[in-house]
Amino acid sequence: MKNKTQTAPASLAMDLQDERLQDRTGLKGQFQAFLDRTRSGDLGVLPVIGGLIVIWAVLQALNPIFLSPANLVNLTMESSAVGIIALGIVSVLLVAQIDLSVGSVSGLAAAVVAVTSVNMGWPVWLVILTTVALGAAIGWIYGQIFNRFGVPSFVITLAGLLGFLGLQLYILGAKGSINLPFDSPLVYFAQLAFVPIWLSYVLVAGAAAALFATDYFHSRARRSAGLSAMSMQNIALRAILLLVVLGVAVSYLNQSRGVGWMFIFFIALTLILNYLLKRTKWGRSVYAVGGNPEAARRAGINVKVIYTSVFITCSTLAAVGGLLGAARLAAANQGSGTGDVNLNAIAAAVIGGTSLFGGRGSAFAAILGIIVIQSISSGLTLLNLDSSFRFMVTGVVLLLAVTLDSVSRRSRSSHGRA
Amino acid sequence: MKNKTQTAPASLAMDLQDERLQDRTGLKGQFQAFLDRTRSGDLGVLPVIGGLIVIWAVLQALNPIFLSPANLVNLTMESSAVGIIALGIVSVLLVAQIDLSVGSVSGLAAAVVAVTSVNMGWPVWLVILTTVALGAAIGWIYGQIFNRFGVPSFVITLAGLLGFLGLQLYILGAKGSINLPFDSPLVYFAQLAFVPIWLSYVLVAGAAAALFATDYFHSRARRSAGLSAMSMQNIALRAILLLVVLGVAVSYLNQSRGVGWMFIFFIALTLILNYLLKRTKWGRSVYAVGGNPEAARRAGINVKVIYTSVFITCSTLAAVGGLLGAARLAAANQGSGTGDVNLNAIAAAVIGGTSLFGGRGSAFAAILGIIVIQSISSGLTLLNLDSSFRFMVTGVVLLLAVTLDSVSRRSRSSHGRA
Amino acid sequence: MPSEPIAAAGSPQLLSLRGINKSFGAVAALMDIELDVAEGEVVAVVGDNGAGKSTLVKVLSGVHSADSGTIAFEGREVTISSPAAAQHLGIATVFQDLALCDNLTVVDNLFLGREISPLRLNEVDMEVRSWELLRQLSAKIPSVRTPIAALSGGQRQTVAIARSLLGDPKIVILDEPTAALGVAQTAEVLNLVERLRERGHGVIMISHNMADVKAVADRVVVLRLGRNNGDFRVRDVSTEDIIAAITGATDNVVSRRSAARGTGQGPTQETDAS
Amino acid sequence: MPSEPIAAAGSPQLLSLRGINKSFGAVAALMDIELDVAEGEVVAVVGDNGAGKSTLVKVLSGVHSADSGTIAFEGREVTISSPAAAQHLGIATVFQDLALCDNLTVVDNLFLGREISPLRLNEVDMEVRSWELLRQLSAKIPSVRTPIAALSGGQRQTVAIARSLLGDPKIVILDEPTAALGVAQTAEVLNLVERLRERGHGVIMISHNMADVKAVADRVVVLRLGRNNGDFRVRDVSTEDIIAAITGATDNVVSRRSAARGTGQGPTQETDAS
Amino acid sequence: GSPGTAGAGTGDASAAKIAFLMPDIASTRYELFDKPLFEAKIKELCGGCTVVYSNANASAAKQQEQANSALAQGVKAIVIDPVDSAAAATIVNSAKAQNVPIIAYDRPIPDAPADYYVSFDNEKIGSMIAQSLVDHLKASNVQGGLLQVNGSPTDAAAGLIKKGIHSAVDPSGFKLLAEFDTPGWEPTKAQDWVSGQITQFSGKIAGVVAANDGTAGGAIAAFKAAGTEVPPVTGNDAELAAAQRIVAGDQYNTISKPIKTVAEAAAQIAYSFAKGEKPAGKTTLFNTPSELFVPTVVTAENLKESLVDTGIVKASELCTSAYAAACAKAGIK
Ligand SMILES: Nc1ncnc2c1ncn2[C@@H]1O[C@H](COP(=O)(O)OP(=O)(O)OP(=O)(O)O)[C@@H](O)[C@H]1O
Ligand SMILES: Nc1ncnc2c1ncn2[C@@H]1O[C@H](COP(=O)(O)OP(=O)(O)OP(=O)(O)O)[C@@H](O)[C@H]1O
Ligand SMILES: [Mg+2]
Ligand SMILES: [Mg+2]
Repeated sequence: MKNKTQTAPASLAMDLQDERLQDRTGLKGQFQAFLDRTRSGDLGVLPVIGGLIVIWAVLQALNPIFLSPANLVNLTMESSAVGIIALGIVSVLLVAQIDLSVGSVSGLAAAVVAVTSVNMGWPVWLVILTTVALGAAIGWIYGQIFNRFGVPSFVITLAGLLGFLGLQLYILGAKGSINLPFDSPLVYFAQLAFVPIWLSYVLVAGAAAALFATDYFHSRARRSAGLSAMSMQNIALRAILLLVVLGVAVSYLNQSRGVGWMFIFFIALTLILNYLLKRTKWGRSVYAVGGNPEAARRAGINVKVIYTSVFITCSTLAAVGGLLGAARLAAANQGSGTGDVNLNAIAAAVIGGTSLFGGRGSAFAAILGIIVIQSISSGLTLLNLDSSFRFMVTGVVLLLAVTLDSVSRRSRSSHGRA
Repeated sequence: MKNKTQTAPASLAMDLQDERLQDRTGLKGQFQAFLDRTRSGDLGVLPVIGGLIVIWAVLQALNPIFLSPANLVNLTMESSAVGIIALGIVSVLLVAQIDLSVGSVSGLAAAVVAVTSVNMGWPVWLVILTTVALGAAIGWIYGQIFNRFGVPSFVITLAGLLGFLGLQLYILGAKGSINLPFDSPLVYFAQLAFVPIWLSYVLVAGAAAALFATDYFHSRARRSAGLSAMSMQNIALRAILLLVVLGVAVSYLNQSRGVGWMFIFFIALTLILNYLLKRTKWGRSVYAVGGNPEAARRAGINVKVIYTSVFITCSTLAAVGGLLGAARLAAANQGSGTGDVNLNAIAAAVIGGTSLFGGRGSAFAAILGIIVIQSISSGLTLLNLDSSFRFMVTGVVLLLAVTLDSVSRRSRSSHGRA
Repeated sequence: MPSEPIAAAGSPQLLSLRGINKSFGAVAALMDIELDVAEGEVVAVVGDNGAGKSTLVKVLSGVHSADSGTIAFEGREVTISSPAAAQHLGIATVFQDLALCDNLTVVDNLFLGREISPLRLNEVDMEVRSWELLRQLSAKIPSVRTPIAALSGGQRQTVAIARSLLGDPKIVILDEPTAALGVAQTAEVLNLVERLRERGHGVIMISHNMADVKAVADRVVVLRLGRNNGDFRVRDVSTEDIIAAITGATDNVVSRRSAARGTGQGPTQETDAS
Repeated sequence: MPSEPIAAAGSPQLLSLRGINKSFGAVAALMDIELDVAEGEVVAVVGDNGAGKSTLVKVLSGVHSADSGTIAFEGREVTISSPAAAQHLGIATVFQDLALCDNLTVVDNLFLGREISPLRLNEVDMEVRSWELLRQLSAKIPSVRTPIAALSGGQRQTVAIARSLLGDPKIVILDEPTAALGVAQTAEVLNLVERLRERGHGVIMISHNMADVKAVADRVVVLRLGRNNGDFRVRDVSTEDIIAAITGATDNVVSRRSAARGTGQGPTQETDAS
Repeated sequence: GSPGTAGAGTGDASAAKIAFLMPDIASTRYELFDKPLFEAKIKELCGGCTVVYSNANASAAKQQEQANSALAQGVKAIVIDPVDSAAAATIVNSAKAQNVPIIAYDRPIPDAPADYYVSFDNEKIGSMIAQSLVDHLKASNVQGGLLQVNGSPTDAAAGLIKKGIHSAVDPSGFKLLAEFDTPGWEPTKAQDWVSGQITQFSGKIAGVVAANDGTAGGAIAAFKAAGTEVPPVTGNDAELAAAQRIVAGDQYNTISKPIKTVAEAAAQIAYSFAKGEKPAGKTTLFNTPSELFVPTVVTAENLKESLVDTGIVKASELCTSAYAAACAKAGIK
């Protein structure tokens, strides 16, 4: 036993009494805790952010326009549609499934938006409703096939990829390409709607205040239940940090056109999905099903419902992404949703740290991943390279960006937490 | 204990003595064993073959040319290049990894073949050697990055997809497309080299004899070691069955151009990979790593070497596939390896029953899967459909084909064998 | 040794199985199994490895469905089609393979499927309840916010046992609950079983440890190679008889080992096989 | 109770650990551990759940690397960087979580990494050897061609134990080898351990079962909360003393339970906590 | 083995099958115009004939499969728009080996002369749209440079258009600020790229040469989204959506190919071949008897005459509610 007291002092919080726990309170303790997390690879999204900073620095060095406010505004707007699709991908990856059809579904949604709003003259709300309902219906069908017949989701959604691409072509039919008028509210939302400057700062302050309040009440509840809790100092620090970071970002973007409502919408969806995943029973069940479906079933979770709900989430978000994509392009055509939409959405989720094997990842993976991808693409766009070099450089930079994250995560698995 | 003897008769084979084992010998027992396997979903490739037969029947009903010898000859030749790539995919999927870059690597290989043989005039053997070495080198690089940094193979090979596509464009240069001369041995091999009729029957007979010999010696060894073994009757039956099936197929194909050497090459590669996977220590290790990498590591397997070897296998086969693709087209262009090569190769492996989660699948998955895919594609080509319908029908047929397999497999997982 | 179920004295039957069969391919895992559990009764199910004990548990808890046979719960015939259905009936199970989600934390696993306030998880209450439950079982878990993957075998088993006590089950099925537990934790679990009996719950406990079985069980049901092979009142039977029923012979490796050491060494003959 | 390793009488040291430390994040799993094993000696490592026994095993078998400390094997200082390295030294391990590949068959798992004729697997020989090994351990496995996923808990454990006997290890580490085993299989494993000792192998056996420990071990090393907490010669120590060292107090739930039942029920006081 | 099919010139031409192999669906024209027009003409010429249509979705290997499968079906003639002009030599060879006449459509097959070549010329198209833009810019006396949005880097036709565009842009005196090969012809890719160039060259962009109408739409959306004035943008294909943008003044030009004429000419020629005749070419290109047709550049000035009046675009479809005002102004109803 050496010189350590056998029983912990009774005053210690209920969850800190085990005597093998090394002291991690106070400033030094916090630093130690950070080192612990670094060594065990438990840094969350920090390494991805690190990778992003590296990319940004390199690209900025190559072309000083890259970090200009105007280009960053472009970046935010270009990330939103595919980013929303990537959110859906995160949720299917969490249950260790895949959806290869998000591109086609988004393309189909774009076609439906164009046909209903332009050719049939439906009001905007009905168009949006129809699109969302379509996405949900597709996800529901996937869920049924998956649950009833046990066909691998790879195959179901591969069939969906082909089938809905066909449907998209069919719906676009004789037209091939349909313009959305530039004065349509959808197009306005996706192209020209920016948050007024005063409101942008109000939003930033609101976000910081919300973080503070959440932390504060959570910590109070924990303390009164006899558990360890974040110190007041810490809580304030986090809120101030958020305030400063967001404030600087927003004021920088405001030098150009500012923060687009579409980007705000993307962030809002991310936060909602994050809440659903982390703070509700449904989210807990999603992680459980992803980690060990049999254990989840034995815990009484209706695994089939979870699968269906996740497929619905994914297809619905894909449809919303398609809608916004069409609005941003002010057109729907046969190419909508084809090409690398699928691969980019899946890659964004994976680059952000979502595991393809289920049970690990977060909604923030989508936002970080898509920003990595779009940064590379936008940065190289400014360099006027040959296609051949552009592809090669994209590959290399992507790999470098992710390596940092992987190396930190690897120490995690070598510490037994895969 | 009821009316069952407590100890099994000593004459029973060593592996049949457990008294819970129900009798599965004799004709009735064999039928019962088949039922057991059906109920527990352990039918191997039978359901996929069932799905294939259904597709063939439907497509033949729609267009009687589908099952004509000429069209089946086309089918075999068109399956070979992507089928070989799918073989590589099977091996990476077995260790629960993925290679998204097989398309690009095959395209790069095609470009290298064209440039070295046409522009630089290298002899064929050197061209082939270079291509194969290139594929192997790429796989080795993937393996190193994967093992050293733990970057997910999805990301590594996504970077590869982009990077090698760029390299392919670069190598093809401004021209964009290079024709291989029609008198080059490669083009001859891929387009016009068919097995002489007499030799094709010799090969069939040889295959049946080989099956008989393997079965016979295996069974003799088992019996002399005191284990249960296949009956002589059974062995003969299997060999005769193979003889008849192959014989009929070959004689049917011989009504048109016959069996292409390229297809024979594909089958040979499949058999070799099957041997490596099923009958060598390396293959055993591959399945182990796919099933439980940590257990494999603790068993003293050098897991890193296995990963590297599998990536090398996959890239090398992708390069070989690209070489044959170029030879078959008698050209390499910027589009070589792009489009749906990736997706088709992965889908073939999955449709053939390879699990995306590792540890389950066989080399035969590639051949069956690619034939399913090519049948659908070729059958629909004959139907004169609009692209939109073609896509939709392809999706639906694909789904139906796989559902049969999945339903049978599902009962397997509900019997506790995932 | 054909088995005749012994009716529990007085208390109403909670669960009775008749003629349960289950095969996996060519292996018949359960043949014609009968089992009764009364309220406030602790039934130990024992048997050799592969005798079918866990398969029986899985049939009872809705993980597998039986090929044939009937299950009556509280007098009514029921079909248990899924684990959720079993939980609904009031059957809580600790599986031999524990069935925990490695990627979730201890708290998450404890409350999985039974979260407090599903739309806005009450993490604080759940954490407090977790600590209480784990303390009660003498668990040595440094933090309930570590993922299960980082726990030792015994810590995991404690979590699985704690899980089954949430909710208010009528019958608790424990499949080798103490296999990985330390001496103190084992004692706590045995105490717990006794508390469950006192509160009138039925308990089915599977164990290879004859000492544990003799200490807490009221009845012992022996399975052998997938069939019933004896049903004894604990107080009427000796360890040797149970072992003989398990192995199917009175002259077995256990008795031989016992005899060999009896002449040689220690004082712990009766249970050293456990 | 600070620990002083007891030198094994006469036989040369096979393995000795000094000052082994290992932390997982904020949890210190092993602190300053010492351990010695001599040839032909059976050392039991006991301790509460989460005491660090399995972590120690993993350090010894190359699964984890220690943060600090030295390992000497046959007198030479060694670094065990991987499981392959450990096997190479002659250390065979049965892990608590068994570490088998669920998708492979029994034969495949038994010979994993040690296949007979690597370029043309000799399935017949491997199957015959498998049956021999499993018979020897009284395993009740209907077919060695079933995937491990289809086996019962005890059947799996038997396979894992059989695995460790292939090759010719100098030291065998068994992490709770009998936890899931039936009475007959447990007796066979204890016989096996005795045979290993007779052949001069070193054996480290982890167990929560004091009866087993007292039956086969020469020395008992107690871990408590990641530290050495006693090193006893088995014949000099009583079960109560070992339990007191494990739980850290002479008044513990085991002794209380023992006492309570001592006045009440059966004849099996000494080992009922096992 | 023996050839699976009988060659042309034998059998009955009144029930002949004729293969019509198109390259991709990225451009809408093939399924929208070429296929129906070709089919209609064949039906008109020969009621019992059938057209075997396939679209290779931009894959040369796929097109080879489709050609093989058409040959297996016993077609009497093949009309092919090659995905890859060079690689299509294989298809020509196998068709010839089976005595099936093959007609290159739209794009030539230089390495293995087909039996006939009917087309307008992609390179010419590139130079025409670019020249029209350059002339317009010179006339309106704007300063600045040009952006060039090419087609897919993996598409041979895009390469031809790109070459044509350069032939007009390079000597024009306008600086080429940047150019981009749009992967897969994707409009969003074009939009993202142009957005980036707008930040980089703000105020310096006098015009954009886009290789087709889809990428043109993307470029225009980028200017709109940036809130800046849309400079003149070219297009190609005369899609309905492009016509609408031209009417509305968002796009400068597109190019209308006389698809009807070409498709019908191809049908006529294919049917002649199927009957066993050997139609003579108007000229000879790439060693092939050929007939070339001239496309028309469409701008706001001649849109009514060249698209609406010819029936290529229906006024009712063009002038949807959003474009009614603009249509009225242009005198289209
Ligand atoms: N999912 C399955 N698929 C095939 N066979 C199975 C499956 N589950 C169990 N079995 C077989 O059924 C028999 C009984 O297994 P079970 O797990 O019920 O044994 P058990 O009595 O719990 O043994 P143990 O004491 O080792 O836990 C075994 O022979 C086993 O191989
Ligand atoms: N991979 C890991 N990551 C983090 N913590 C771990 C890890 N493995 C073990 N631990 C912690 O180390 C401590 C010791 O664990 P260990 O498995 O060695 O215990 P044990 O003595 O084997 O217990 P048991 O008797 O339950 O098997 C435990 O508190 C456990 O939570
Ligand atoms: Mg069991
Ligand atoms: Mg342990």
